[in-house]
Amino acid sequence: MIDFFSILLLLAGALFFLAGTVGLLRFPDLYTRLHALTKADNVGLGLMIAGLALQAESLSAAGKLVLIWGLVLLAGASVAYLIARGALLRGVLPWKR
Amino acid sequence: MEAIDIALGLFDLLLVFLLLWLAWLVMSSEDLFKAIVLFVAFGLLMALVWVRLEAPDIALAEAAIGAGLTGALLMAALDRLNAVKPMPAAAVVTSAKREQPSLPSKVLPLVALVLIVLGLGYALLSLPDVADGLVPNVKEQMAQSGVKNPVTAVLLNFRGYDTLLEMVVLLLALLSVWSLGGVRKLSPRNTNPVLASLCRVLVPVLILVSCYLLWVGADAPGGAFQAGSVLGAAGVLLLLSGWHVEQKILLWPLRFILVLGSGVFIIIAAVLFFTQGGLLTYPVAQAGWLILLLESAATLSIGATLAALFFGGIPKSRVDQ
Amino acid sequence: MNIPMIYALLGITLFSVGLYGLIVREHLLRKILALNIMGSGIFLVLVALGKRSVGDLPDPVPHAMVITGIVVAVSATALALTLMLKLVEVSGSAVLHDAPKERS
Amino acid sequence: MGGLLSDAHWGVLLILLPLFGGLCSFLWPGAVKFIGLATVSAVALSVVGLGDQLLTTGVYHHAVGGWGAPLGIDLYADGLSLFMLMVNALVGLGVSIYALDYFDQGEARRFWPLWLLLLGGLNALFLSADIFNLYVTLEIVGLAGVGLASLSRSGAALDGAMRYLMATLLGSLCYLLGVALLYHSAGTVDIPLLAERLESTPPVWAALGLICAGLALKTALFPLHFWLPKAHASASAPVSALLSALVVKASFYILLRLWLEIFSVRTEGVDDLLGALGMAAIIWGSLQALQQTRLKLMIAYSTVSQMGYLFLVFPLAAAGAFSAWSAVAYLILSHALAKSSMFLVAGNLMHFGGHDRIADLDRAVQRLPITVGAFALAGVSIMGLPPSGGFIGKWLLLNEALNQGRWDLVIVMMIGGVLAAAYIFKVLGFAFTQAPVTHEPKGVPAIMEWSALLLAVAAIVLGFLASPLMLILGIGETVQLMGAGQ
Amino acid sequence: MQLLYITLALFLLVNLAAGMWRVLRGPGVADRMLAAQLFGTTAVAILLLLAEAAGSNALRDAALVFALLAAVTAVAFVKRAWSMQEERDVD
Repeated sequence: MIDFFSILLLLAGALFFLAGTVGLLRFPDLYTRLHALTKADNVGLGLMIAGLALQAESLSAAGKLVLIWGLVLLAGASVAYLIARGALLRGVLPWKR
Repeated sequence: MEAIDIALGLFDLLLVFLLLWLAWLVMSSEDLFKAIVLFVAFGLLMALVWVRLEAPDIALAEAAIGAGLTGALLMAALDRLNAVKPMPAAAVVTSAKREQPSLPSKVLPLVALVLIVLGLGYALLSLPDVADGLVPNVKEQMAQSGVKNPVTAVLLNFRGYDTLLEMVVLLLALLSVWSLGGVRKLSPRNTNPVLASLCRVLVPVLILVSCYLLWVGADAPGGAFQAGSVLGAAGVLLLLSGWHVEQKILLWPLRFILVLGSGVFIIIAAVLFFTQGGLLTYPVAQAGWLILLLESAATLSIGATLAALFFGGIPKSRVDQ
Repeated sequence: MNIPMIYALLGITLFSVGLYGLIVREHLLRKILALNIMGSGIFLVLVALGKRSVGDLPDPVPHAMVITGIVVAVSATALALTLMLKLVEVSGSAVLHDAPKERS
Repeated sequence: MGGLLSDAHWGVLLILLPLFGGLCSFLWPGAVKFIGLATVSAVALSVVGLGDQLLTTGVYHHAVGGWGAPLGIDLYADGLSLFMLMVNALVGLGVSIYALDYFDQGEARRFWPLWLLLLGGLNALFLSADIFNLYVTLEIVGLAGVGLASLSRSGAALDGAMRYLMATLLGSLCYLLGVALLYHSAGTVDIPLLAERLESTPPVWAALGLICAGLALKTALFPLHFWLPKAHASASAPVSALLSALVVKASFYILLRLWLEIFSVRTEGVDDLLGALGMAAIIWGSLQALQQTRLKLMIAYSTVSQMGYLFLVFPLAAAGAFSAWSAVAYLILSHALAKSSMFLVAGNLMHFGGHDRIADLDRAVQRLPITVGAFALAGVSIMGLPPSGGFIGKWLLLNEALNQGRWDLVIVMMIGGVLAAAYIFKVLGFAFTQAPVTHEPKGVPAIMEWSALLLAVAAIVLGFLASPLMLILGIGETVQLMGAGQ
Repeated sequence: MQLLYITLALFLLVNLAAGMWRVLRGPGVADRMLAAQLFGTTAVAILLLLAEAAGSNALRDAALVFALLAAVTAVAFVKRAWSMQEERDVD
């Protein structure tokens, strides 16, 4: 039962990673790519970590996994903000249809 | 079981291919920034290689340095390069030299490259398939080493003398950088609240992780070099967020921390030499805590040195500017 | 041909590619990157060949050598970068010119 | 008392003392000169102690950490190591005294820590019996060398230092790959064990090629010498002296050591290649030296040519001759003394006239008789005229070449001697004549003049000490040496 | 379970290889950096998967260090390397 949920979460995570990469490759400008990448990948990583945490042998191992996710989230969010702000300040224009 | 081997084999092959491709692109791409980003990616993938080669200790070091510090160093250097290089006169000199290279001068190095790869590859392939190296010797003496992680045992005990000298190398790099004098002014004081809060969270975590790696190094992958690199990263982050310290604090205490690693090593070596009759001969019962002491000092020094190397100039020169 | 040997071969190829870049490219920053790639290649050879032991433990001695090697490589890189910046500051060029300047 | 002296581990002191001194001089910049001079003197005394010990008890062996090879690292010293340590101590003492007055306060604070750590690295290098440990010491020597070469921060110095950094890092990497191949061929990095275990296989050949290439680059063997003239000529005078006298010798020593211990029986052809490059270096370096208009560049090219002589040992020592490599050890010592003296002289002349243009030396002999005298004496040794250390070394080498019927080597050595005489007399000639443009000379501190003279005189005195020095070189009989100590 | 971990790791590596295209293509400096950021997250996931497959706690530490250090590189980029002009090699 646990294995089943694990597999489901891991596969869902992989799907989000795929979506993030497709976004990175296909979206038209920096801001949309930023949007696709940071959100999709962080969710993907979160799902994967949830899947792996279910398998973890101890609570501390699971805790370490969650800590990693938290750090990636924090860094990802801050860096996305910094890049977007930097791009705006440097005059990179958002894409318009 | 078989499917796993195939999947792993594919993973390895893809990794090898990616690394080769990246290395080639780093060398051949026109844009320097692109080369640096590709080099950071190269370091990232190298860490995965170390995992595949069952070298978690190296993977940790590479994760901190190859994928982190080196990238930060290179980017800071590129930034300074753009800042100090507005001279048009120099551009004339370089563009004058930009004639199209002739065909042989393009092809010859490539031919040499292929020949070297073939020669060295042949040499590698004629090595015996099985070789134990020093594994039996290490296993035999592990009980006397005072630690349970064989890599730490080699680093701090069996070949601790090498590590002592490597600490000197590290210090020398910094002395040479300082001897060159300051490179540029510090980045302006940070006003960005997001960056500040990021630092507020990340720096303590980095320091904690560093302590953890130092502590765990005796029994599991980790140790002074990894811990020191992570500590150095904390310093780099502080410097990037425009951290300022009082002049007076920096001068003497910083120097003290910088020499702590090699200094403690030398002092312990000398003391052991006079009491035990041998250079770095630890008494078996005391080996454990002596190694921890050495590693703690080394961690501080490595961290401080890496951060100071990132900073570039002598801290004192800050006031002059 | 086993997996460690493939990584060892990758190591010598990286060494050679780095050597090629070091000789062919002129910009000092590129040369510094080239030296780093060469170093990574050597580290790979050291560690990959240490996996040929029959037991479960890979040879820890090359691991120790490589860990110190990585830290020393980054410090040498930092020194090289600083030297390059100072050179650019003084001479205005990040390329070493072969023509002797002191023919005045 | 004698027992106490010969029991003490001078070898260990030789490594720890300068390293510790280096750290101290970094921590207390106000006392650098005192710490520096005290450390260098202590090192010199320790070399004497080690010499006494080796003469009474034979080769020195120390298993660091008590592990012993192959797991641990061994320290090892025989006659050849002692000789190199003597070079360190003698040149180090001379240059250190000179440096007392040469550098201003700021430069001195940067010079001494780097130089003391360099000295520690060099001592560790000459005492090591472990090829990976040798790599680490090479890194110390290389990085300290770069720091020293860039000490003056002038554009030329930075340019030279950059060239040197690139060359030394590349050389180290080639050497390290060779070490990796040797380790995985024999499962050890201990030189005596390697000598026992290595067979003539493709990986050993590849390692030989890589190590030779890497060390030849560091030693500036023609045609890999491209970095040396700029790096050595543009550094401060004491630094040039250290780089030319000590640093290039360190990598050569490793090559010689590995050759004698590991590679000699397993190789044919490579020795002749190295010999041929050595001959080319002698001719090319001398011709370049002759063409230079600036004194320091001339001296630097002279180093390229003099290093060429050292490489003649490889074809000659293939026959297993003791006299060939002892001749080279002699050459190393005398060249180190003479060349460091020459660079110090160049420093004096630059201090005196503000330039080092050979054509404008302007009767330097009248104002700086001691300095010009030092140059002349050092020149005698470089040319290989009797009675000097250079003469003994070249004479031994020439004899060996004659014995083995290697007329090509004999002729090249003769030509090299004539060319050396030409470039040295050119300088002396200008030192005696009046330059078309006169200038305001500045006084040179006495210490700087006398220390240069001291080194030059030492190079001459070597010519009278052949028999005791040969006795020292015989300790451990390097040819079958390290294994014998086990 | 093992097989799934390895296969997913392989899948993520392919993903990462695809992201290389963005690094090469750019067009802006930030785009390249962004792609490198993706590499960091993906590498963390791959490491964790391999760690689980090998049952190695040390690899989780490595993933942790990765997660931390990727942020440092990115901050270095934002604060330092992101200048207007792009340096070009001379040869």
